[in-house]
Formats: sequence, C-alpha cells, structure tokens
Amino acid sequence: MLDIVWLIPALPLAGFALILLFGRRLGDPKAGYLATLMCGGAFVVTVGVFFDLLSKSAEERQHISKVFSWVPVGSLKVDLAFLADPLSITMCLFVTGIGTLIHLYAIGYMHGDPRFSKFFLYLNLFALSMLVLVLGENMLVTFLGWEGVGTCSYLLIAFWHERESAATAGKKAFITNRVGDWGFMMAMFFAFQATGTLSYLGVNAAASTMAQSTATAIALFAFIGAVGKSAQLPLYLWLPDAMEGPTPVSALIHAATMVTAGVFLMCRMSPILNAASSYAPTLIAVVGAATALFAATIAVAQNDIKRVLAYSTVSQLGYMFLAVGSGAYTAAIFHMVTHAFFKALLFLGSGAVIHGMNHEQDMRRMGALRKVMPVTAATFIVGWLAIAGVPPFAGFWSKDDILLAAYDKSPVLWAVGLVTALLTAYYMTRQVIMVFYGEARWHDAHAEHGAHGDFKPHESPSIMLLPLVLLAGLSIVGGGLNLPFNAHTEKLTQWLEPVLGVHESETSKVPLAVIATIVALVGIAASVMIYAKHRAKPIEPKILADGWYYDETVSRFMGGPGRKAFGALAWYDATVIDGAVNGVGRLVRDTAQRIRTVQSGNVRNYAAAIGVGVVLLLAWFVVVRGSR
Amino acid sequence: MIAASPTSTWYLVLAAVLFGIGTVGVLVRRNPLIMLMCVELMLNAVNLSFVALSKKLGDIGGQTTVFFVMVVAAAEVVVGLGIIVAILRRRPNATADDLAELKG
Amino acid sequence: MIAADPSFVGPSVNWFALSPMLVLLGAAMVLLVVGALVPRWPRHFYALFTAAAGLASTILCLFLWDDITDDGASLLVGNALRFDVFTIFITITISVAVVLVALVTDDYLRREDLEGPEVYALYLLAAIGGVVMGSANDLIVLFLGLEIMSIAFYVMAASHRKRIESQESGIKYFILGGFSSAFFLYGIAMIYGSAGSTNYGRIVDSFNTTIPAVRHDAFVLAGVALLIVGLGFKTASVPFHFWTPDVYEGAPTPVTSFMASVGKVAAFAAMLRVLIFALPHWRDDYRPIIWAIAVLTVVVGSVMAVVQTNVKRMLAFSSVSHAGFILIGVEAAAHRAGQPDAGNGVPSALLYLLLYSILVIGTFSVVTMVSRTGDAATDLSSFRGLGKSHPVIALAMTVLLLAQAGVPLTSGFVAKFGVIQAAVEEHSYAIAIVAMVASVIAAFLYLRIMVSMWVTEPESGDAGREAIRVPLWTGVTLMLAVGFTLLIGFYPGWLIDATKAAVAVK
Amino acid sequence: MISFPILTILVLVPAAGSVLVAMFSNRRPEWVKLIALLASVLTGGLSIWVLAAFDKSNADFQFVSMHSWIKPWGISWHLGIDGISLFLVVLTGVIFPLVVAGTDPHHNHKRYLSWMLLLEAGLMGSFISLDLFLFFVFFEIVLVPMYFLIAGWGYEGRVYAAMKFFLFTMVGSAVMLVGIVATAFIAKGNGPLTFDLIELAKADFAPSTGRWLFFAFAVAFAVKVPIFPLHTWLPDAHTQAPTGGSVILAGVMLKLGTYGLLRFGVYLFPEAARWSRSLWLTLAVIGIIYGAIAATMQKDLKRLVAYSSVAHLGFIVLGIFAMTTQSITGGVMQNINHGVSTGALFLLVGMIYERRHTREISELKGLQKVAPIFAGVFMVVMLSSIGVPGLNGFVGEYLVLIGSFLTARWWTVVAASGVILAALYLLWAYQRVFHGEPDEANSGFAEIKAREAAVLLPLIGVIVFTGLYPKPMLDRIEPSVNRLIEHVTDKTGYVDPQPTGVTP
Amino acid sequence: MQLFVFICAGLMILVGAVGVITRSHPVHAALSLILTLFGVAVMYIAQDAQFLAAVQVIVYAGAIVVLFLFVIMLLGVDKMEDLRIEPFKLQRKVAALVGGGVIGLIVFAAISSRDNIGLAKPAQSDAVTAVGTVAHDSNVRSIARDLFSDHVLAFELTSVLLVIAVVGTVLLARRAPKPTTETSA
Repeated sequence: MLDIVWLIPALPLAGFALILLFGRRLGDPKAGYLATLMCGGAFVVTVGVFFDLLSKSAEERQHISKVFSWVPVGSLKVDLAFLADPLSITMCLFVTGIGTLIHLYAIGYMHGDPRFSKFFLYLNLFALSMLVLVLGENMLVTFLGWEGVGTCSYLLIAFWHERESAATAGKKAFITNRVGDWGFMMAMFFAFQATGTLSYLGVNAAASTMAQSTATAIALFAFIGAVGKSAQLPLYLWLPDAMEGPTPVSALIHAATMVTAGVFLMCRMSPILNAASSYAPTLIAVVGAATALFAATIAVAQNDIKRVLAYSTVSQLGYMFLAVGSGAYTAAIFHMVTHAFFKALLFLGSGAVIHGMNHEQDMRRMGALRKVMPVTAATFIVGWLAIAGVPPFAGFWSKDDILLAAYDKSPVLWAVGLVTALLTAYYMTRQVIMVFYGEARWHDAHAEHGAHGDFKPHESPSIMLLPLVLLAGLSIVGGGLNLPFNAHTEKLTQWLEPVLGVHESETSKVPLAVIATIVALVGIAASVMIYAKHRAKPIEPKILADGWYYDETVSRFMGGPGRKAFGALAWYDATVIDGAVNGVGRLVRDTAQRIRTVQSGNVRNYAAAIGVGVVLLLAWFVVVRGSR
Repeated sequence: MIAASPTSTWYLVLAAVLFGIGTVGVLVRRNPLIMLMCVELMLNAVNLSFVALSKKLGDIGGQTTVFFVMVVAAAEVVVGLGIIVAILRRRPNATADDLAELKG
Repeated sequence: MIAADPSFVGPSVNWFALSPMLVLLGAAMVLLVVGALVPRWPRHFYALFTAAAGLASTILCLFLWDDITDDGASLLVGNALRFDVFTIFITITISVAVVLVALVTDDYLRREDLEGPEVYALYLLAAIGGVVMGSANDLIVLFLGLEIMSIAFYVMAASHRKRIESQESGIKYFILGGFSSAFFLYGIAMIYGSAGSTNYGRIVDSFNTTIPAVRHDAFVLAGVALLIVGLGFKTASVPFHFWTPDVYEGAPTPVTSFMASVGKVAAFAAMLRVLIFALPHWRDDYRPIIWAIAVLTVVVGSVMAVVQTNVKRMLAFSSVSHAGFILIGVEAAAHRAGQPDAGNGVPSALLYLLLYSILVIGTFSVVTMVSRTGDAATDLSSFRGLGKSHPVIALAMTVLLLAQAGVPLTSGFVAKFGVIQAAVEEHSYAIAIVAMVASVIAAFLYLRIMVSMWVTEPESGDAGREAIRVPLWTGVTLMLAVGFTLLIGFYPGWLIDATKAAVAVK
Repeated sequence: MISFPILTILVLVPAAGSVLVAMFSNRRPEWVKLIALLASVLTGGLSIWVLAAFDKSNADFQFVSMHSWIKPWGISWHLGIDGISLFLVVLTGVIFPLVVAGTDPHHNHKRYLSWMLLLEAGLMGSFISLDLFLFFVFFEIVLVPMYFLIAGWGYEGRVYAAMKFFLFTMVGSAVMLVGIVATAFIAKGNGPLTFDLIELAKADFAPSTGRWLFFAFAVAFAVKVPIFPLHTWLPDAHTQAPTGGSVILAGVMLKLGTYGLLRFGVYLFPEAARWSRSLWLTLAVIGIIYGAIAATMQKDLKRLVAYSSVAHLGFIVLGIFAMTTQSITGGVMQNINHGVSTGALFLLVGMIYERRHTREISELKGLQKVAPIFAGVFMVVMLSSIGVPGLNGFVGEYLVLIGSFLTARWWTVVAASGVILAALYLLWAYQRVFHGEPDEANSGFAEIKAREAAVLLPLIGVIVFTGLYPKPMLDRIEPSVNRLIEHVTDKTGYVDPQPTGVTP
Repeated sequence: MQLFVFICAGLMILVGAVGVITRSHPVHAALSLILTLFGVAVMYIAQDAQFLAAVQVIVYAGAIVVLFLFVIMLLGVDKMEDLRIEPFKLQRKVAALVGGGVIGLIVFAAISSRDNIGLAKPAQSDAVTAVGTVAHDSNVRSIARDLFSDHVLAFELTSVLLVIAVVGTVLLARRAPKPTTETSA
C-alpha cells in the first residue's frame, strides 16, 4: 500500500487536468463532483497508507517513493520524491479529509457562479500543491508545493477579480508570502551548503553534527518562511484581507491547510531546531505568543463575521508556534488538527450564514439567526465551544497541551497564552451572540438594501450542511486523539514520536487545565454580560477595530515613501543614466558645432590653419627632436 | 673674416626670410592674383636655397631641380590664372574673402 | 649636339615596364586630338575609350606583376622610378578607379550637358601623375607627379562652368594646393641639402654614412616636417584637411569621387614611399607626429561629419576619417621602417586604399544620380524616399554605407580590420581603440543617410522634384562597386596576400 | 561524429531564405510569407535534429566543421556546438518560426521577413562559431537587420531607439575587436597567427595582459546583456521594436551577451574573470534589484517587460561569475528560460497592442473578464517569469542562486530578494491590466485566436515541461559546464567548491 | 665683392617681397615681384648658376609677370585692395605668428646644422660633373647632361605637366553656353 503514496497527489492532479480540459463542458455541478471525487479518492488512499504505516513497527514507519530525478546538477541531487511517515500522513489525512468536505460544501456554495468549474480547477490544484507540500521528501519538493499553494491562494482569493479589493488582496497574499519564501530559500541554501543535500532525512540526520550557528541560521530562515506562510507577526497582513475570497477558500486556506504549512515545516525540521542555539526556539515561541495575543485583541472589535475568524486563525496559529517554540511539536500538530476541525467548521458555518444572508457579512446586520438556520447555528455553536476551550471539546485538549508546554518554557509565555485564551472565548462568544442570538437586525437591514422584496435569511442546502455536521462531530471528539491521561491515551504523541520525539513535562497538568477552563468560562461570561445582557458597554476601541493601525501604516508606507523611492530610482534611470548616454551624443554635436566655425569657407583661414600646422610640426621636429 | 664671402648659410637664411614673407602674403592678401604672386615668392625662395645647396654640395642636381620648379611654377600660374579669369568673369573684383559659399 | 658628345650615355629604358603609364598617356593624347579634330564624335566613345585605356593598363599591370614575381623588383630610367609590386598595386588601383569614374562621368556630362574629351584626358593625365607619385624613386619626380595630379585636379574641380561653387572650389583648392606644395618643395630642398641627392636610394645610403653626425640634425628634421605637411595636405589629414569638404562639395560629383579615390591613393602611396622607404632613419622622429595626426584625423573627421546636412560634405568628412584609418596603417608601418620584415603596416594601408577607393566611387555614383540635373541636390533631404522609388539603388547605397561604417562581410570591415590588426601588432592599442570608437561616431552619419532613404516619409515638396534617372553605365559602375565590396567582404584572402606581396623582400 | 556539415547548413538555410525572399516580388505577400516560414521551419527542424543527435555523454564540441577562410590572417570557418550553445541554437531555431508565423509587420512583409531571416542566420552563426573573428562577424552582422527591423517597423520613437541600439552596441564591439586582435597577436608568440578559440584558450596570458583583454571583451558583452549601467539602450529598443523584433531581441539576442561572457570571456581569460568577479557579481545584483524596481514604475507594458529582462539577465551574470557547476548550469538554462518566457510575454503584449493599439498600462483594464483564456495564458507565462516552481523560470533561477550561494553568499542573499520584487511588478501590472471591471474601451477585447494559440502553445509546453522535468536539459548542459570549470581549474587552480559532506 | 653683391641682391629681394605683400595696387605688387625675381636672378649668377639666371629672367620676369599684368588689365581687377581693414581679427596675428615661426625655425635649423649641410658628398653618376670644377664643362652643359641622364623622366613629365596646363586653360576658358556678364573677348 505504501508504494502508492504518489497516488495521493496524483488524484487531485488528475482532477485538475480533467477539469482544465473538460471543465467547461462538465460545468456546474458535475465539475464539482469530479473534483470532490478526486479529493475524496486521495483521502481514501491516504487512509490506506495510514493503516499500512500503522501495521509497521514505529522504526520503519517511513517510506520514500521516488517519482523521478528532478534537478540533478553536480553535487545537488534533488528527486521529485514523496516521504510517507507519521507526520506527513497525519497532515495528508486532514488535508484530504477536510479538503473533501470543503469541496463538497463548495458545490453548494458556488452553485450558479459563472466560473464554477474554474473554482474547482483551482481547488484541486490547491489540494495537489498542499499534498506535495506535506509529502515532500526534500525541501525543494516542499517548496514546490509551498509556492503552489501560494499561487493557488492568489488565484482563489482573487477569484472574484472584478472586485478591486479581491484582486488587491490576492496580490497582497502572494507578495507577502514571497517574502517568506525568500527565507525558505535561504534556509535551503544554508542546508545545502552545510549538508550537501536537501532531503529532510539527510539534513535532519546531519543536524547533530553540523555547527550550531548553521543550524540556527537554517532554523531561523525557515522560520521566516513559516512566518510568511502562517501569517505570524509581522507578515500576517495578508490573511485578514484574504477574506475577500469565497468562503470555502477561506476555510480551506486559512483554517485547515495552507496556513498550517509553516507549522508543519518547523515540525518537519524539528531536529535542526533542537540543534540550533537556544535563542532560536525562544524567538519562535515569543513571536507565536505575541501574535496570538495581538490577533486576539484585534478580533475582539471586528464586525465582519469572517474577519473575526480570520484574526482568530492568526491567533490560533500563534498558539501553534508557541508550542513549536516550546519544543512541544506534537502539541502543535495536535492543535493544528483540532483547529482544522473547528475552524473549518466555523468558516463553513459563517459561509452558510453569509450564503443565507445573501452575501451579507456584517454581524451588526444579523442576529437571532438560530431560528431561521438551526443546523448552521447548532454546528457553529459546537465550533464556538471547541475554540473557546471548553471541555471536553477538541479545542480544550490541544490548547491545554500547548499551555502546558508554554508553562515549561516560561510562565510569562503561559500567561500570555492564558490571556489569549480568555480573549478567544470572549470574542467567539460575542460573535455567536451577535449572529445567532439577540434581536434580528436583518429586517431593517434589507430596507437599506432595498434590493429584493421581502428578504428572509434561509438555511443552506443539505450539501452544505452535511460537511458542517461532520466537522461538528469531529470538533467534539477530536480531542480524543491525544488524551493526556496516561501514555496509553496519548495516541497522537506515540504516533508522531518517531518523527517529532516527545516533549517530557514534569509539571502537573491538572491545575493548569483547571485554570484554563476557568479562564475560558470567564471570557464567555464576560461576553454574555456585555452582548446578551447588556450589563456593560462593549469595549470595541477603534484602534482594535483597525488592527492597531499596523496594516494601514504598512500600506501607507508602501504607497508613500516606498513608492516614492521606487519612483526616484526610475527617475534616476531615465534622467541620470540615460541622460549620460544622450549627453555623450550631445557633447559630440556641440564640439562639432564649435569646430565648424573654423570651417569658415575662407581660403585664408584655411591657409592660416595650414600655416599653424606647419609651425607646430617644425617646432616638434626642430626644437623637440632636433635639439639633442 | 670681416670681408667674408657669404657662405651658403647666408643664402639659406635669406631664402627662409623670403619664404616667410611669401607665407605671410598668402595669409594676409585678399586678391587671388596677389596670393598667387606670394606663392611665386615662396617658390623662388625654395629655388634660391636649391641653388645655394647645389653650390655647397658641388652637385648640379639642385640646379636641374630649380629648372623643373620653374616649369611647374609656370604651369601653375597658367592654370591658376585660367581659374581666376573664369571666376572673375562672373564676379568682377571678387576677393578671396568673397568666395566663401562653401563652408561648415 | 649632346648626342654628338661621345662621353654621354643616356639611361636605358625598359619600355614594357612603363607600358601602363604609356597607355594612359597615349589614350589621353588620342582623346585630345580626336576631340580637337572631330568635334561631333559619339559621346560614348570618350568614356568607353578612357575606360578601355584604364582596363588595358590594368591588364598590363597583371603581366608586369608576373614579371616581378619572376625577376624581382628593379629601378627604371635612371633610378627615377621604382618598379615593384607596390608600384603595380598602386597602378592597378588607380587604373580601376579611372575605369569606374569614366563610366560615371559619361552619363554625368550628358545630364549636365557639358562637353568635352578634356575631362577624360585630364583623368588619364592625373592618373599618370598618381602612378608617378606611387612609383617615384626620386623626390623631384614625386614632386612633378604630385603637381601633375594636383593641377589636373584644380582644373577638374573648376570644370563645371554652370556652378559657381565648382569654380570656387577650384580656386580654393588651387591656392591652398600651391601654398602647401611650396612647403613640400622646401622640404625636398632641405633633404637634398643634407643628403646630397633627391634619390631615395642615395638618400638612404648617404644617411647610412652620415647618420651619427646628422642624427639630430635640425635641417633634415625640418625637411621631414615640411614633407609631411605637403603629403598631409594631399591626404587631407588634420589640420591640413580644411579644403576637403569645400572642394568635395563644390567639384562635379564624379570628379569628387576621382579625387577621393585616385588622389588619396597616390598621396598615401607617396607618403609610404617617402617616409618608410626614403627616410627610415627618422622613423622615431616622425612616428609620434603620424600618431597624433592619425588620431586627430580620425576623430575630427568623424565628429565633423555628424553635424553635416549635405551628403557630399558628410562623405568628404568621412573620407577624412578614412584617411585617419590609413594613417594608422602608416603609423604601424613606421614602426618597421627600414627593417627587413616590413610587418603588416604597408599592406594594410594598401589594402585600405584599394577597398576604400572602390567604395567611395560607388557611393558617389549614387550621389551623382541623386544630385539630379544641376548637380545641386546633394542635401540629405534629397535622399528621402529613395528606398521606395529605387529600392535597388537604395539597397546598393546601404551596402556601401555599411561598408564604410565597417560592418562585417563588407570590404570596409576587412580594410578596417587590416589596419587595426597592423596597429595592434605594433602594440599601439590606444590608437586602435580611438579609431574604432571614432568609427562608431562616423557610423551615426551613415545611419542618418540610410534612415532618410528607408524610413523618412517623402514630403510634399518632394513631389515636384525631378525624378531620379538611373543611367546604364552609372548603374553598372554601382553594381561593380557593390559586387566587389561584398566579394571582398566574404572572400578577402587573395587580396590580402597580394598586398603582403607588395612588401615581400625579394 | 558525422560528415554532414549540419551547422553550416543551419547558418546557410536562413541566409538563403533571406536572399530568396528579398528577390521575390512584393506583390504576393502570402508567397513571400510562405517561403520565409518554410525557411525558418526548416532551420528549426534542423536545430531540433541537432538536439536529437547531440551526444550528451560528450562534453566537447560536436558537429565540428572546420575550413580555412582567410588564410593570411589565420581565420577559419570553425563551427561547433556543445552543451552551452546547444539549447541557444535550438531556442533560436524554434522561436523564429513562431515569430514569422505569429507576428505580422504593418507593411512590406517581404523586406521585414528578409531581414528576419538574415537575423536568424546571424544569430545562429554567432552561437556556433568557434573562431573569434567569425564570431565577431556574426556578432556585428546581427546589428544590421535588427537596426532595420526597429527603424523600419517600430513605433513612434523607432529611429532614435534603433540608432541608440546600433551605436551603443557598436561601441562595445569596437573595443572587443581590438581585444580580439590583441588576443590573437599576444597568444601567437612566434607561432602562426590564429583566431581559433580552442587554440587561443590554450595560451597563457600574463595576469595584467589577460585582464585588459578580458575587459575589452567584457565591455561588448556587458552592453549586449545588458549589465547595469549599460542597459539604457534596451528599454528603448524593446519598446520601439515591432513585436517580432522585441521577441527576438529579448528572447535570443540578449543571450549573445551572457553566452559571450561564458564562451569567450571566462573561457579565454579565467584568471581575469576570477580576479574581477566581485565587480561583476555586484553589478549583476544591482541589475537584479535595480531592473526590478525600475520595472515596477513603468507605465508602458513593453518597457516593464524590458526592465524585467535587465533583472533576469542579472541572475545569469551572477551565475556565470559565481562559477560553480550549479550556478553556471543554472545560468545557461536561465538563458533559455528567459528566452522562452520573455519571448512569450512580448508576443502577448504584442497581441494586446494589436487589439487595443496601446501599451499604456493605464489604458487597459479588466481583460480577464472578457478574455479569460488569454488571461490564463498570460498568467502562466507571468508565473514562469516570476519563477514559480513547476515552471521553467524557477529551475534556472534556483540553480543560479543555490550555486552562487556556495561562493558568493551575500550577493546571493540580496539577489534572492529579487524574486520578491519580480512578483511585485508583474502581479501589480497583471492586476492593473486584467483584473477589475473592463471599461467600454476594453470590453470589446477579443479572446485569443487560433493562430495566436498555435504560436503560444509550444512555448507554454516548453515552460511547463522544463519546469517539471528539466533533467534532459541539465544532462546536456552540465558536462560542458564542468569542462569549462575544469579549464578554469587548470589555468587558475580554482576549484569548484562542494558543500560539506560531499566529496567531488 | 661677393658680400656686396649678396647684400644688394638681398635687399632687392626683400624689398620686392615686402612690396608684393604690402602694395595695395595689384600692378605695383606685380612690379615689386619683378624686383624680387631679378634679385634672385643675381643670386643665381653669384652661385654659378648662369643658365638658371637666364631662365629666371626670361621665364619668370618675362613671361609670368607679364601674364599677371595681362590678366590684371584684361579683367580690369586693378581695384585697390584696402589693406587697412582685415575682416578676421585673428588673421593677421596668426599670419605674423606663422611667418615668424617659419622664418625663425628654419633659420635656426639652417644655422644650427650649417656644418652638416654638404657633409654628404653626393655619389656622382658618371654623366654628371660637379659645379664649375671642370673648366671645359660649362654650367649649361652639365645641366644638360644631368637633365638627360638622371632626370630624363622628370624632364618628360614636365611635358605632361604643360599638356595639362594647356588642356586646363582650354577647358576653363571655354565660354559657358549661357554667357554671363561679358567683360571682354
């Protein structure tokens, strides 16, 4: 079964090719079904591979299937090969699994869109790239997928490219990612110079022997890449704007897959990270914690249903990096998985809401929707509880692991994480209340809209609800993957142990868990007090709503000084450098014009010129050469 | 050495002076005819030095040369005058300075 | 009376060796007599007869070449002339030029309705002067040859009676020419004074004996200086070039091409003879001057050409810059003056002369056609739309211009490469680079002409213009020139060998 | 290997075609076009045949044909092909038919096509000639047809642009000519004079001499590449040239520069190349960043692409002078990639111009909505130009960078940031041109035509194939590159650095 | 005696020369030219070049100057040339510089190397005898010998030269078909 790992990416590829060729003919919805089928197929294959691995002993849970030699030049030998091991298969499982669900959902969501088939074309391409990314046997193959998902996100975010905002968002996403890619490339170069190979196994194996400085360099540059991809400070900018894309895209890219690529990469290269000097992981942890808190504070004041989720994603990713930085890779992966479940759920839910509200995204125009769209509401609430960290929902367990690790790293980080948890609970509650509870604010909404007669939010078609339900289920039981009661229940840890090792911790877990739970509840309570019971005025300062003006500042800099500088250089090129060239020409002309006056047409002047020449020659010969 | 008979150097010096005068003449005179005369002066100066040198060398070749030069001079004068006539027929009293249509 | 003198022995004369010159002379005489006796002779006759004479002398030269390769070089009529490959090469070049120019002149004279065998006679006589200059072995003979050619030029330049410019150019050329040849003559006198003879061979011998004493003798050096002045004037080298643009513009276009080809060839031949063969002892004295003059000439010629609007003037200045290139060859030759291995200097210069004269004749033949009746329409604007109306002519002109610019696969490139190679062989890199860069500047003006032929749209005024006629013989000349240009561009080996033979030690 | 003088034929076929076309009557443009197409296709086919018959195990020159040409100067008609030139020849052979088929001059097909074919002959010649003189001949002769193509069929500022292009390049080659001759004479010693590359490469030059000579060559090539700050002829020429001209100029002609640097500069004067490497690396990096930034600010689509060329060629120069197997191989490959993708870009821009008669970015808007397929094609080409993995642009760029990193770390670090800028200017331009709601001027924008698609399809194919499976190409390039590096090692004792843990 | 002759002749020459370049009236200039030419002729005699002296007087003073005068009269260009004005400011300065330079440098050269001049004793070809050495051989005779031995070609070339002169004048003197301002026949 292991030998068919290549089939996992191959199926979406086939889907891509087929839709590329026949997409228009298949049309809506057949193309969608095809795409979903392919992604589902990939999932099935993955499951097969998974069990095959499971059947092996921990040591030999590792299989490389080489497709062909890709870039062989001199000492650089890069194969297009896939590495099937617990980590990559874990990733594959939820990428394909959740991917399939999202495909399915999208069939309903994108129904009637003029570019329906193209959407699925992109989706499959995305799935393909993502799978290549996670299955990559070496950094370059990963980079192939890495850039692939970047490109796809560009295409998908800018899917409704007639909207300026969408187009810009897509461009922004791509370019910001590119900044990260630069880091990734550097990491590869350092790795190659240090080890002469790019395959993870090779590099990781050499980690123990290589110079610590090199390891640090690799780790940090890779982290830059991760920061770009996983939207950490300072490169998170693109993610909130990326909400311009269709909701399934948001779910796919932000919740489940792409953004987690960074975390995956760090885990993939964990040996290097361990070999690096200590400040590297600390830096990662700090960045993670900072991002988590920062994003959470912003999420508190957002009114766009999707932007809230976007910032929460950033925040949750911060958690994962906090884990990575604390050396708890398993925890990071664990949270990645659970987060994939509930965040995908939330996004799809919000999508359903938006769908039902005729593309209304402002939560201030919603409210009391649980009546009109019960299923959506129910599932959404599950997601809410999960992310808020209420036991026994999935989020609670994974977040708990991370906080534990953070505590071992440093209580400060733990505290930050805790505050973030509080805020998370708070703003998620706020969202749920604003959308599904309170009085309906959408009746008057359509008055302003005035668009379509009596406007009534409606529940989404079952094809969209099915994924919601499934994801909701997962969000409830997801925690079961890695229950911290005893070594036996920590299934995921054991499973990933050969790749990521274990994070030993002697801190007693229970008190921390209790504190975390309390904090979550406090957050929920506060939110309820404010938004449901209206006991206090909402605290939504503009600065938070505007994300600490960070985005504005950056874009103002880019549009202002940055652009001016570029303009200056262009001016320099046109004026100075090109001017120099033309200047030479002008110089020649002017000199000629000056000499021309001698060419006066008068014989006697010519004679005089000759005479002068004579005297000069005579002087040279008689005086200079003659007087010896 | 007071009543010294002039050595060839004296002649050469004299010739040089004559030549110089001729040169100056070509540069300062505007009447083409007179410019032509000045050229004749220069040629005569050369002839003079030729003769002096042939004397000094005791070689007749110099004198033969002078003979040729005279022929050349004659020919030049004839042709020159021909051209001048052709021009002055059209533009009486034209001076060298007036003939400056072609320039730049 | 003299014949009665028993003690007198006249010099022996190898008539066959002189035959090319004699043919030219005879032809000239025939033309004059015929012209005088039979005024209404078919016009073609003159041109074709002249061309025939040129052709004949060319063919004779080829035979003579064989003789020399068999029997080696020799001296003629009392050591007055040198009879070697160099001479033959120059003679061939000049004769070919005569042929081509004569063909162009025929159509020209008829268009301008100027009569006369005289012009052709003058061509032939001037050609003789040129040949003498190239083969002279005696400064006096050289001087006479130079005067023969110059006086002929003066007359020809002034020969277009309907154009005041023609006469103006004639008198300018005449006055300046007389002026400069006076200097030249003075130079001869000085050399004669210090060497005791005007014969190249004897000059070299006498300096061989007297060299330690006269190593830095001011009088000789002054002589050298004045010789360079005279030759510099004829070769139109800066700062003795001022007459060139005016005369080239004023003179009838075919005559201009004749002066640009034969004049340059003869003058440079003379320069090489005098400086390299007659005055090797002073090479270290005059080489720097040649160097400086070469650089000046190349640069000034190219730069000045850029700002001209009259094509004839452009070509005049470009001919100045070409002279500079040839001077580079001379400079290279000067390094080896008097040494057994003459190096590449002289051959490269000879090669350049031949190639350039054919180029320039071709180019001017186009100008002749474009200049239209009255020979006045030589402004850049008169070439407008030539590419549309006469694509073939325009294409030919383009080839010639590219050759002048030194674009590969044309003779121009071979020529330039030759001199550059010669210069580099003598390690004068600076001059080579300067020259190449200057040639780029010059390229600008050739491009300008091409642009006005191909790109610029004809303007309203052009409609009224007289249409350009393409006479048979002019066309033939043009095609010959272009053909040769390309032939040498692709297959120059044999010609290079020939030029090398001109300096081969026998 | 084979007696059949295939390379000579490669030069002669287009030349003959050019003459044939020139002689043909102008009244029958379709016939003229057919002849031209046949000639170019035949050449293309031959070049493909060369590719097929090329022996990849052999690093040395193949299909060599050697005849004496100008004996007295020791010049010979010496043609040969190796991994470094192979794909350039194929590129030339392939792009020309596409251009001939895909672009139409607005007047006088006959003359246009005749110049085109002459241009092809010249380019072919300069890529395969192994005699310095011969190379120079082709190198120079190429200017003429290109000059006329720009001046005759270009846009508003064509005369100025053509003149600039011609003179600028000529200055460079003027110096090079002197360099060539000097090289020959200095190398000659007492032996016979020769301009044969292989003979001359054996010679040892005193460092000072070698450096002077090297610079004489380098100047010419630097102009051609163009290397900052000698690049200003390029935007004008590219912008003003007709579409076909731009494609050739960017696709093939610029490669003369990089190819020359490698084949003649480095090969003849390794010591000088090593000695001056930091200068070239710096200029290359400046070019990468500078070109990208300048491109960002352009308002004219063609100018933008032109400046992007400056940036891309910078990578190649970086690779050449970093002088590792990977970097040079990458550079050689990047030659081809840039040729294909930028060529395709110019074709696309030309198609836009044909439809809208403007190159102003601000005039265009929302084309993707009205012409999705066209936009898709443009997207793919653009991504390859940005250097997205899976497309050809990436492989070359990546090899250059990873190779250069071994010898020129910090230059590489800066150069790599060029990939960010590349995304910036191209995506920005793409957004302004293709995204948004089309205004009425653009709403009539026609979808891609069959002929256009036929022209672009091969290019797209190459882009994707070489991106996914570059091995066949690399296998043929690498041996020759190694041979070159060994040559450098023999001359200078420089060793191709290997990453730790790898034994060379 | 010789000294006296030299001085007188020298004065004639210089005075005449200065006259040529300073007389504003062409005729006067021509007459001064004659003066110079005679002076030169005297010098010839003083240098044992009797034949040349004769030719000088006949050809130059006789033919050429007469020709000049004839043309002056013929064209009636005997208008005074005002030498006080000079259109080009620099011209005269340059002229002075050139004249002075030429004279100065050549004189310097002549004097500095007076001993070297004549150092080379010409290798006499059998036909030629040195000036005045052999009594029975007059100047004319030796010139003749030289003329018809070593310089015979040159001698022949002079004929070509004269032919050109003739042809040239014929060509130039021919009246243009549409005659412009006719001054005289």
